[in-house]
Amino acid sequence: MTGMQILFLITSAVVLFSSIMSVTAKRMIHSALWFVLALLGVAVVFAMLEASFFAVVQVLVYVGAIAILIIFATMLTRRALEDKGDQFNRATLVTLVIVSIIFAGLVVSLKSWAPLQNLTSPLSAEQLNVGVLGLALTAPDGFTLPFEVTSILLLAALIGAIYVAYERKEKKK
Amino acid sequence: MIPLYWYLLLAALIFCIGLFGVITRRNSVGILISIELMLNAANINLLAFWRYLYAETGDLRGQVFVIIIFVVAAAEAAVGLAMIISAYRQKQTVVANEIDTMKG
Amino acid sequence: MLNEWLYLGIFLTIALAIPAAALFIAGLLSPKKPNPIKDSTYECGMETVGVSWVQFKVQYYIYGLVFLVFDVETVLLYPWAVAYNKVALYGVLEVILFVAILASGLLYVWRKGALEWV
Amino acid sequence: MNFIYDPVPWVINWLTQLLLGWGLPINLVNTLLYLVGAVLICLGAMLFTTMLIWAERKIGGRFQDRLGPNRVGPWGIFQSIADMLKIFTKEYINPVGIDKIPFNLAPILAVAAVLAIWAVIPFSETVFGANINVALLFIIAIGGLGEMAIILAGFGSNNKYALLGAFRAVAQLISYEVPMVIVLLIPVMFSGSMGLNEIVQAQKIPFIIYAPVACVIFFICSIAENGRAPFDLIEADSELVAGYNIEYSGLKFGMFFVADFLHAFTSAIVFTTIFLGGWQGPGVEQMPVLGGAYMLIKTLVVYFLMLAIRFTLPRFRIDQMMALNWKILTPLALVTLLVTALVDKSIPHEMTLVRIGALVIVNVLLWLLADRMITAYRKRNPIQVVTGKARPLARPEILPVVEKEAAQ
Repeated sequence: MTGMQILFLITSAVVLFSSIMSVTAKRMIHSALWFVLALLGVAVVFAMLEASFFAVVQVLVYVGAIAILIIFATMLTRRALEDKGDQFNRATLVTLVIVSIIFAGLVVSLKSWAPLQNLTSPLSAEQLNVGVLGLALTAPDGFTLPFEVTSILLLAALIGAIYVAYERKEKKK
Repeated sequence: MIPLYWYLLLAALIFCIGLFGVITRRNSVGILISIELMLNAANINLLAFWRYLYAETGDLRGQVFVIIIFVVAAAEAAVGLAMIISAYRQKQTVVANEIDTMKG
Repeated sequence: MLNEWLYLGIFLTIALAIPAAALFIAGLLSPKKPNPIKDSTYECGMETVGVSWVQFKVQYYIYGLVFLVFDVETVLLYPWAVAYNKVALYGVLEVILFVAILASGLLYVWRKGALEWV
Repeated sequence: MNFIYDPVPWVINWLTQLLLGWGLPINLVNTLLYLVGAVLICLGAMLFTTMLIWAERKIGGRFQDRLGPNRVGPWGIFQSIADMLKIFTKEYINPVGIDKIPFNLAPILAVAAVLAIWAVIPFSETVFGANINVALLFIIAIGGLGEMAIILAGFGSNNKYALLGAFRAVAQLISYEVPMVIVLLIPVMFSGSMGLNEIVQAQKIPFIIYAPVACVIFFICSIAENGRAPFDLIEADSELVAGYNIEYSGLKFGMFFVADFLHAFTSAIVFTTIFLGGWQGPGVEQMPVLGGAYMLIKTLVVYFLMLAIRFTLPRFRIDQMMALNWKILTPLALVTLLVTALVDKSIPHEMTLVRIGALVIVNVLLWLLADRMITAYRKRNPIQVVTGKARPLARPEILPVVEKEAAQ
């Protein structure tokens, strides 16, 4: 047991606990806050993988933007969320069984995958250089198309979401 | 050091928790949160595989994929929440089962 | 590299621990004499009406939305900015296209009047 | 290594040797030293805040033609310490219906989110904390935790005004994050790294000369992120009861206060590091300790500028503030980024003077263009001045004769 491993186990425990709480919490705002904790834990996992850029982006995008958006939406749909009554539908038990089976299947398939046994320590990536990623994203023979497509995706999301969510004043009257 | 399958196990667990939430939650915001958890699990997997298999070769596909997942997650949250707000405005509910106007 | 993150982790823990410790000490030092009037919700002396969960307007969500999109977009530009000295003119033009696509989104939101605080 | 020229690494070296001499493993020694450093910086920053509060009140008093604190000690210098002693013994009031954990977590998180920035700041060439390669993004990301603290405070308080204040605050903070994140791309472009050490090292000529427009945008945004006047809608006393921290009392309220003042100073430090060259200055190579002094002087100048703005400008209305952000700063930041990238790429790096000249000219042109456009817009849509009848005077006879005639 090295220090890294202990740290990893603690982080995973936090992530798992908070994600369980976030899918079971009764009040939606609590659910969102547990979700934030889970996201921070995942950011620590990214930092352990020495993917520092992604650890920071995780905090910036997920905690700083997506979680806040979710909390805003929770507030906007507040009246329906008096949180009385059941938070789960009738399929809870069945789903639990199904999910357990899927998890068991995943574990079995992991066990039976031979190359995995050799992968016990990460490759030595000196210090993940963000610039290499940037160069690859904009080089003509790199990932130019995905890069531009993401911008179109974001544009579509922006326009679509505004179109759906924004109410004109005339409509109100 | 940490073996790769620890990361994979963690990702699998988070994915299953998220899946459970997606199927059982009645509140549609809750469903969205669960989906985001599943996307996070996928991200852990991608980065772990990149780190253990490709970090030395300069192969960046894993990272590019993670970036795209970030963008997809953001877009999904934006549009999904906008639709929930819109549905709430018309039906005064966010329970997924009750938003069924699309049903023929 | 991991050493730096170790320092950062220690620093974050300490940064959380010191205010927590200060609050704890102050909690020991301070008097505790609660009474119902003191503990009631403060609304300038008025009686509290209704639950504290008031309905918010959609404008907050709109700002959050535009922020989310631009935040993600800019974060994607950071790797490019780090590699800026090495990219060719092609890379710069590509980023201009990237930004222009998103700026058209901002223009749409603006024209739609969704940026006004009403 | 000489003690006079560079004291901090000297002490660290000495301590390391001492601890190693006791037979401790090197990893443990490093961890211990990290711990000591973190505690020293955090405590130092928080105690420094008491001095900042005094300085701010004193300077604010001078700006507004008052004396400011002047009773406790010479020039009232111990006023904050007296205040601190008082606030430590104040009662915590836990209002009914609060959500215990978020309510108590919020003040801690608010301070921690500001303190965390100090972990990545290079104080001089040899004294720096975590030299991570994404420090710049880290600073912005940690600001997100501050927003989380505000949300926690707002919804934990079980008070509709707190919630409303929290949401207005978060709307402001996230909005001003957009132009800030965009203009921070420019220093990253010039230095080719997101690490603050590299950014400072690249600033033989400070980036404020390369990119003045970006610098101004960043300055405005960091004032807005602090929630200081003219962007102090977060605590607009006359509009919202007191913002998100209305239900807090005792040191829990004090923590928000500390976070606020510390945040102002911290953004002055960040501004200095990113745009004013941090510890760079004449003679730093020979004597690294000078770098710390330069850093402090620059930071204090920036901080004084922030105070001057705070104590002289009136508050924005929330719609004006949002319009300033989304309709002026964000488009301007995008255009500045693209133009800077294009101009800088088209001029070879060897021609330093030409490059700087071109960048400065482009920036000035951008500024003039933005100014022209705003003026033209204002001409087309003039500000509606709300006027009404003057209030009747209680004693009209005291009016000077001229005004009396005008009134009739």
